[in-house]
Amino acid sequence: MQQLYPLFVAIPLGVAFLILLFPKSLTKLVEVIVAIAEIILLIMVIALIGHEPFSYFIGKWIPPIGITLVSDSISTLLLLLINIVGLLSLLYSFKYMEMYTSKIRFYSLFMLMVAGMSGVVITGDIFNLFVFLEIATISSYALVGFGCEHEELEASFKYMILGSVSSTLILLGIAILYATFGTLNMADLANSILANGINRSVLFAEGLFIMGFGLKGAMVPFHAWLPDAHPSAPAPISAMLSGVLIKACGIYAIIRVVYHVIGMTNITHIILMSLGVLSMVVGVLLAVGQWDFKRLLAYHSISQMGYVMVGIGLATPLGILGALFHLMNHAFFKSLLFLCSGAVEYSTGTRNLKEMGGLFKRMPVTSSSCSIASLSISGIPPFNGFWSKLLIIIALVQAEYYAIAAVTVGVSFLTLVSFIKVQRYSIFGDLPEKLKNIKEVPVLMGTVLVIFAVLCLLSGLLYPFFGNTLLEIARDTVIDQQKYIQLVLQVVP
Amino acid sequence: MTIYLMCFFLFVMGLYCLIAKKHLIKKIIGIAILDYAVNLFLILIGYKSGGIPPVLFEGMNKQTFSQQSVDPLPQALVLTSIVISLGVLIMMVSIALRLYEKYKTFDTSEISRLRG
Amino acid sequence: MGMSLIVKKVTQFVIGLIFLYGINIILFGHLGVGGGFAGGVILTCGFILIMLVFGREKAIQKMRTNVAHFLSCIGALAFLAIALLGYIDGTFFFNFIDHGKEFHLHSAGLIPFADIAISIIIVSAIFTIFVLLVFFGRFVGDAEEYENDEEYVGNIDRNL
Amino acid sequence: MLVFYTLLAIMILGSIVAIETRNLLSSVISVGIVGFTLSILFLMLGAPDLAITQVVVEILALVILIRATISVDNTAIEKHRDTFAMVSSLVFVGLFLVFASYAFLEMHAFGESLMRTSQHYLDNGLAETGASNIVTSIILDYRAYDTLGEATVLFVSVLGATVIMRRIGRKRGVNL
Repeated sequence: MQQLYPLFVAIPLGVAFLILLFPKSLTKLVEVIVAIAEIILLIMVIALIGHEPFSYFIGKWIPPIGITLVSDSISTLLLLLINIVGLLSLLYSFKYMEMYTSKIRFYSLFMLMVAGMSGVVITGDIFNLFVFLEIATISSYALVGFGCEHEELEASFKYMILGSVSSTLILLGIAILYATFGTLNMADLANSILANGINRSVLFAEGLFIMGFGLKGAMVPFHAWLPDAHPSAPAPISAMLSGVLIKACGIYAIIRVVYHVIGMTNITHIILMSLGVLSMVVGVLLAVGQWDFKRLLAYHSISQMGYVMVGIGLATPLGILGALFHLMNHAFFKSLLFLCSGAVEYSTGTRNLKEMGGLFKRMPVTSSSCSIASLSISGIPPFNGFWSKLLIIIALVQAEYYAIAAVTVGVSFLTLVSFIKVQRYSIFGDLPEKLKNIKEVPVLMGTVLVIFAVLCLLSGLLYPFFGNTLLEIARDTVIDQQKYIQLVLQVVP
Repeated sequence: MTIYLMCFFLFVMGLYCLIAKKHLIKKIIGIAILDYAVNLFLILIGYKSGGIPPVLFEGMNKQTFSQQSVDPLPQALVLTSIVISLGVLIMMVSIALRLYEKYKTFDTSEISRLRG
Repeated sequence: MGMSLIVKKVTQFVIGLIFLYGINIILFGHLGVGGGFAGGVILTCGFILIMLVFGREKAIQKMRTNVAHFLSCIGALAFLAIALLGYIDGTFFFNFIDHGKEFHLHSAGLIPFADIAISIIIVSAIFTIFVLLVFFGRFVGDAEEYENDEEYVGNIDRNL
Repeated sequence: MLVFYTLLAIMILGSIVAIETRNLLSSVISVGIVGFTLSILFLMLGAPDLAITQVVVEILALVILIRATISVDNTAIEKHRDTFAMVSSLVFVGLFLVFASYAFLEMHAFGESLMRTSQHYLDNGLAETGASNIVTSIILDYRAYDTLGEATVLFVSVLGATVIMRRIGRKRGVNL
């Protein structure tokens, strides 16, 4: 397994390059190839769970001379999410993407996005992280504008401008760290920072990183692109963007930089907590008034990322555990919600909640899975969202942040209100005259929805079975900076 | 120190252009200026007074070369970064042309179907 | 199509030199100044010069866009293959070919091959994008004609 | 040393013109001035590889940008100033500059590179990789994985541009 670690990037890249050589008539074959590649990747990740952490030296160059790949439990967790959501979105898009042209290029861009995200997650070198971040985000710019309609191009351009600014800020941060310590390896940087203490250049670089990755992860002062970009993309891409891209490129990168490279300090703690609370509150307040189904979901993404950020910023073991658990749950239920909105759009041709109603009679599979996801996101037991929110709230109370805990409960209540609205207007009520003839979505799409719904239910209930091997180890990895340095440099710091 | 600040001034001018200008091409120009500034900054931090390029030629004394040469690593990074900015420029120009075809304008205040 | 006779004659003379210079920079990138990327862009600029001077038909005759598309995929796959070849002797991206003599063309194992692969990607990809930009918007009037056509790039060749 | 300051001043002037002029074509050409001055500066700073690359990339970028501007019938930008955006961006930019100068006080002085890991490349690059151009030895051997990413970025952006520029995005006849 250890030897095959770079294949997490090489397989999707190879598939993406290869399938462009096929003519349009072989689209079915391309679909089979892409699905097989994703299944292989998923099997590889599952083989990696519970594996001892290791580092991989590309080209046999020891760090800090060459580029190092690092496998520890948090990168495994992210890889698992990327590949589960990726595989299911891919299966869903076989049927859904029928309404667009150039399907082969779509699959190629999709695989390139997966490759970019995997590259971000597995790397141990900060400049390499930037390069793969660019692959993931540039392919997502193209995928957001895939339909080539007015709104989609506009959203794509907006996303692109803000995305490029954030990339430049990140690159500037990398330059400043390089100027101060003369190395690019993250563990080596961490070692130097531990030795020299945090000085003003490091603080400035950290500010740049938080701004840059915050832009990628749509934290509130920097969130302007997300409500446009995520709804404009095709539904499987919305699921990928909201489900994993903002986590892999935003939250994960912040965790790595803040915990492993620079080290958690009081100022960072305050900044991350306030970013989290702001995102939580502003996101949900903007979401309540929305009538566009996908836009409402996009605002909820901001709000739910706020929960994760609060947990990360809290920096207590329980808070981090809750944050990682919520990150995983959000990947499942938000992807499911976006896929449901895509299914509704596929059948009814509208995203406006006011034009829907009574869909349960015509589309039972979609409606029931949508209900399950709504219950999860609003934190109703026994679905997964409840447990992770509970963990975060308990952690807040333990750390004596009573006000923030109250805000968190309030935000959860508002989420519930806005999803009751969704249920009330889309699933229940009377079927409008226009939608009398709609049909349930095709079997493959329905299966994907059901799988996601089962995942939402099980990841809450079966926590005792996987919590130890997947999440609690990840929490220990996040906290233990020394272990990370030792893992990569293989010296006792 | 002064030269870093001048380089940084270039950077903030790019930021200013991005925030204050409402024209798509001007925004693309802003991104281009940002990229120039960051690339220049990376090369500036790797410069050594009286340094020579990090290219060995036959017959050169390897000892003096490794003492005199400027830092090669930022140059490698900048090479990557130049290519990335070319890629971003290509994408941006293509989206801007497509937007012009759809809206018949480059002005972002008129390109605003998305609200909220 | 194209420019005046003088410009054409001069370009005929110069274009060979430009291509030679580009190829030189690609092949000797590991010995002197240059490399796959710079050389690739120089070659592309040669194609652009042909396009400006002789008209776009001539440039497209030299390199059709679907060939370019094909080549860019091949180049990318070749570079990935070079990376994977490292597994023959251990790890990803291991430069396993013996290094030969210093300051000679055969001195750096896989590096010249990687340079060539990169230059193939660059030439074909940038040529594709350039043709696309030149022809973009030229078929606006008769868009309905292409209702069943999916690939816009495919149209360009057929319409010349 | 003075030459660096002069060239940088030319770059700053060029970008001021590029940002503030009302004619699109002159704006694009001023960006060209900035880019070409940057390549001269690269040459002076001991980076000939970058100078070559910057020149050719600048040519390509200019051609592409001019292609974008000549599609507009009227290249002059109408006058409408958004005072709020201008003031807020100036405040933001000023704050940024203050923080940056605060951070730069602790950085090493110009001309004294740190060379912590790079010294290894300079000392052993030729022996270990066989490439006498150390920059090439870094981008294609020590950090070749980055270059794979870089080539992929270009590939992605060209693929993305072909996708964005295709004539018809959605099929007709299918609902939606």
